[in-house]
Amino acid sequence: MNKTEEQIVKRAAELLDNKEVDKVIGWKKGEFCFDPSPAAFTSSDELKDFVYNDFCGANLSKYLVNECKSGGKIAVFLKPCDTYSFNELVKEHRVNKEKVKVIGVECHGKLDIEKIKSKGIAAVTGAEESGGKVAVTSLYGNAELDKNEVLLDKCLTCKGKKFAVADEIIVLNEMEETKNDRFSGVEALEKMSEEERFAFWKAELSKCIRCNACRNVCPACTCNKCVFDNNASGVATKAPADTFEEQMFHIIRAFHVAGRCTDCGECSRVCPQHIPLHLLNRKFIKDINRLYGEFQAGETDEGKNPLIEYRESDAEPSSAVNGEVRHA
Amino acid sequence: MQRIGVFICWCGSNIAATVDVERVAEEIKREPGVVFSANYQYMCSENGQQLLKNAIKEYRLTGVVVGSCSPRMHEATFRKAAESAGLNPYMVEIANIREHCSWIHKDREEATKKALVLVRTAIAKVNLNAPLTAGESPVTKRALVIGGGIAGIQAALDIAEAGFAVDIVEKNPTIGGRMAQLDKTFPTLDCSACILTPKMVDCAQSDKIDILTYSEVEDVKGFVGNFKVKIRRKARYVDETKCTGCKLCMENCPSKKGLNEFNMNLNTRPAIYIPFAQAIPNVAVIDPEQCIKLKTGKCGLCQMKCTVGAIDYTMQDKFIERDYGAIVVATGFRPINIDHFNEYGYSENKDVITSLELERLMNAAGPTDGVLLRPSDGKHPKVITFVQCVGSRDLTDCGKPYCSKICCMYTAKHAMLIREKYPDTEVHVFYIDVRCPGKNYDEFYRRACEQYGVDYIKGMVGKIYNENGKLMVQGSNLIENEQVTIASDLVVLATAIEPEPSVRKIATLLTASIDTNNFLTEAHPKLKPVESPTAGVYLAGVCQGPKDIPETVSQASACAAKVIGLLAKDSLKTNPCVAQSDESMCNGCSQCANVCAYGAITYVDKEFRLGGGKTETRRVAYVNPAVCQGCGACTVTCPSGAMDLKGFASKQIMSEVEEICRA
Amino acid sequence: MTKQQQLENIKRLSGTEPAKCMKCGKCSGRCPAYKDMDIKPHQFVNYLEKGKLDKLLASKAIWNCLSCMACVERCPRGVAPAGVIEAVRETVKRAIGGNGMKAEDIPPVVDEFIPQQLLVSAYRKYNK
Amino acid sequence: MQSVTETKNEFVPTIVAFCCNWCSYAGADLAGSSRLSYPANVKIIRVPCSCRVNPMFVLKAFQQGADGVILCGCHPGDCHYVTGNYYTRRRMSLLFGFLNYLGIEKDRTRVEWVSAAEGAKFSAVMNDFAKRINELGENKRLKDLRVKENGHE
Repeated sequence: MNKTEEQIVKRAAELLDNKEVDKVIGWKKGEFCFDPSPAAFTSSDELKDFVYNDFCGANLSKYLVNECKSGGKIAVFLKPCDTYSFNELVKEHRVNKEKVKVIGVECHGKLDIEKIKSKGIAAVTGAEESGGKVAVTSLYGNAELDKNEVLLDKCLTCKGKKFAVADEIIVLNEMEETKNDRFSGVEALEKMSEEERFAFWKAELSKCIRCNACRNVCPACTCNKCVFDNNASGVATKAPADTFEEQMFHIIRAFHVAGRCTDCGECSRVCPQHIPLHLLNRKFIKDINRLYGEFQAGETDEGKNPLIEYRESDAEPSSAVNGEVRHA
Repeated sequence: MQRIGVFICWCGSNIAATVDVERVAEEIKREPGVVFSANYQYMCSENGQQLLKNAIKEYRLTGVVVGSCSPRMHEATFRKAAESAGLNPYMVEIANIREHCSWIHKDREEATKKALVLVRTAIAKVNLNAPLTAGESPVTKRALVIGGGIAGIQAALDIAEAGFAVDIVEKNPTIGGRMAQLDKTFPTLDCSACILTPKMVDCAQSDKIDILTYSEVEDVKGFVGNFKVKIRRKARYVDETKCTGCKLCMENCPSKKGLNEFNMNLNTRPAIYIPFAQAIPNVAVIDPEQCIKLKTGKCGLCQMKCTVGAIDYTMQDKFIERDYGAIVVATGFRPINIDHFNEYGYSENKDVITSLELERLMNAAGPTDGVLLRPSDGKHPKVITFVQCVGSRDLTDCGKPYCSKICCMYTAKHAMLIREKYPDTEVHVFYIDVRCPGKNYDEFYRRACEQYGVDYIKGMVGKIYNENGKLMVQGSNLIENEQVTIASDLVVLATAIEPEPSVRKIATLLTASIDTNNFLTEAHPKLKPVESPTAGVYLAGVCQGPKDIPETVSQASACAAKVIGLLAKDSLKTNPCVAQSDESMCNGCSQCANVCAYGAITYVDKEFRLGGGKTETRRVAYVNPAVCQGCGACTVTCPSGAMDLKGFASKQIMSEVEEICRA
Repeated sequence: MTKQQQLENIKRLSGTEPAKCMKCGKCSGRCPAYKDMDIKPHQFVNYLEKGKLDKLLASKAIWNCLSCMACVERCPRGVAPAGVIEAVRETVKRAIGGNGMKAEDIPPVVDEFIPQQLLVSAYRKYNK
Repeated sequence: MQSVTETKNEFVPTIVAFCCNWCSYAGADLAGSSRLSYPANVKIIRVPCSCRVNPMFVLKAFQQGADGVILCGCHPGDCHYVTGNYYTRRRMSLLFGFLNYLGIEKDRTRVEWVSAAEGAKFSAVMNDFAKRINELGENKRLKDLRVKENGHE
């Protein structure tokens, strides 16, 4: 057990025992070290299964939507990037801030088990990052890997170590800011010809099996009933009938979360087909920044997102699409 | 499945000449759901409507599609007819096969095919239509008239006459407008002031009319029957309730060099002034740009001299908010700026003047006390040349593409009056066409030629230059086919008129549409010439298009009639095509309320029953149908699709899309 | 070239649409060379509109027009009478055949104020 | 089998034009009453305001075989509903940019502001758009081919 995890469990137990909260949302041990899953704990006894390791990539804020419906106070452990999603949910009245105690937890980037496996390491029993390296233990021996090679994609473009909101924080070791350019992927696509882009997306989107994992994990996708499940919407489909519908689903989903997406990267993390879905959302983020000024969804829990705002001097669509204009 | 009746109108030959109406009616019979189909010469006629009504009853129609002219033209007609036959009016849809089809396509086959698609598209929509019922909203029984010229005055008087309260908001210190500046009026030559000032007095004396001069409309909220208007009452620095109009302040003001706007800047006035003798209200106003006290803090003479203590240098702009049921826009006009027409040398030569300046020079209350003296040296001009169409019908950047309409007549008036009063004066008029349609108008113009010997020269002036103190007017004489140069003492330019520029802001506030020349657009050029497309907003006078006094007065009275009709109702049927939120799907995320321009959306916590005896309280959106205007901005903002627009539901529009793309 | 083609050609060269003329005569009212012209600026536009090619081609005024463009400048409807005159002038000149302008036509001593460009464009215009 | 050129000649694009009721639909009416023609393959859908146009409608059109989609509304500042077209402007700037990012030709989508007084502009815009779509040819990228087969022809 690492020190941070110790602290977290200790705090969770305190909160539950003191009846300060009725529920703690955290991560629960899986079968292996690398498959912890989000879980709610209601007593300190249950906390024996609590885990916080380098595989706890899941963003817990979305689980509050449902958990808030029942009475009582809830404590939630959020990594810096997860706190933005929390703010966004508060802004949209999906989560009642009064009922939630946000505990910010230390994060040095989370690991991608698929990437570790692809290094030829099987039966992983543990992994711990430190500095730029990750020490992996397995049934077949130990290995040291370069951290950047095994981080989750979303952590490679980490948006910073600032907690957008936190009632208290548990940070034992200083979190290092990493420098990265999160729009390089979008820019690379923008530089391609229309044909190339189309080929790229056709190949990517046709992999989609409509498992809805991206939607289910997305903290911005919290509709009681999704338009794609609603017969009255005119776009509902039980199963994809053709490639276009995949595109339609992903285009509409990206549009619906535009201005609300905090770029938490969960969609791409959970996609079983490894579709780079974050590249869709990031295009919107990039264009919003370019046309209407820098905007980070979830920076605060109030205010309007750029799609429900306007300026009289906004760019015309023709020039906006051509990439000619920038926000003054 | 609906039972749909389809009616294809020939519109005489307007549709039938290009669209094979019989084929359309015949082929459409095969569409699923269509139980009746017919074509008829004029669906909007009594007989056509009867055909529709009979079919509704006979075939028990649940939906109707009329293939005809634009729904903007006759949708209301057919909906009303359907209603009288017992069908919900919102079960009627129009396929626009005239404006969007027969009138723009020449090929009969092509147009017929398109008409079929358009009718099928309407059928696809009707299939998903649901009966809608209009709600009701109360009417505030008070009207607002923006602009206190003859149009605003007439409208206000007529509305007040019917017993409704009305406010006139005028940006200048007095009502009266342009007409107050005129000397005589055509074609009768009666004195403008003599016929206008009694009306101004009537306004002041009416207990129904509240005159808010030196005021501007700042903000407009609400909708027909329920406008909320914020009015800025500019600081006058004179208490309107105390000032007696004695003019002592004017006499004592040391700052006398202000240009007199009422006299077209031809003479000066003091910093504290009453615009003209018959001003309503007859109350002074201080020009803050000119007043020594307000600029430097030193002076205060007028305050000392004022016997009633009306002067208050500390006065600030005030804002008032009032509710109105209807709004009349009567913002009027101004002559265009002609400084850029180098050929006429208006800015270089004092004796080249505009017609409105001539009005002041001929007016007994004007700068020359009604004696026609030219501005440069105060001498009587012996040769006067008029130039028509200065800036009118002019496609260059300096001019206006339209005909200003009033210039031919007032030029004839000026020419005649001058010849009458100063028979030794030579009067020439350069013209392109003389346009005098109107009762006794052409006769009036002929009198100028025949009786008063005014020299009308067909041709335009190309150049005006100064030579030995004479204004040399060089132009064409197209009848003689020669170039003429007339040495004149005074040149009068019949300057084009344009809408008062402040109308742009007002149009934006009222969401009333405006054309490229800044004229407000009427709801229909022939059949709704006084209504703006925005319900409850009416147009009077030149703000809608160039017109003379009798036309302006007619339009103002027409506006008043419309306003009276509106205010006479206790409540209005509201548009049932409003947004509605499906509570079962609403997330309560507040995105929709953020884009609503009318504040129609509020949120409530509502308990919902879940399975197994459980309940859940959720925040859901509620749309106030009386306030919602039905734009649909919220529907697109709503990610869950809970918000939809009645009459333009997502499914309906998508079915239209599908039908169009299917073809 | 037929008459119609010739008229079309004049219209094309002039870059003007004679139907736009509202017959106000402002062009002729402004023209400084008016007195010397047998056909006046507004008549050029009218003849082009009415298709009176013979009158256009027979006009002497094409040699009097100063090309000062005052008529173009003043026209309220965006019609260019000087453009029409120029187009007729070119049509007449081209109809004469051969090279309308020869090197010999240029006097040995050219006014020093005549820009070189003018000579070049004159050549270009009047030679085949 | 038809030759390539033959199919090309026969290609008549399907163009869906969403027009707001107050300005652009009226502008289209004015184009009609002024007899200013534009291609018959442009079909207009009336919406109360350009801001009623959901991206889903645009995608639906492409899915069902449209080759071009154009949105027309009041000029910014002149919206009958005060602010509707300002939202349209942002939404469609982003959506159309996004479609282009997916590889859809950017000229297949367009936003134009046409007032009720601009019949001539309406006609000119539609002629120009139709011409451009003709040049681009059939929209193969965003389209569900099955719909055409099952369709009415």
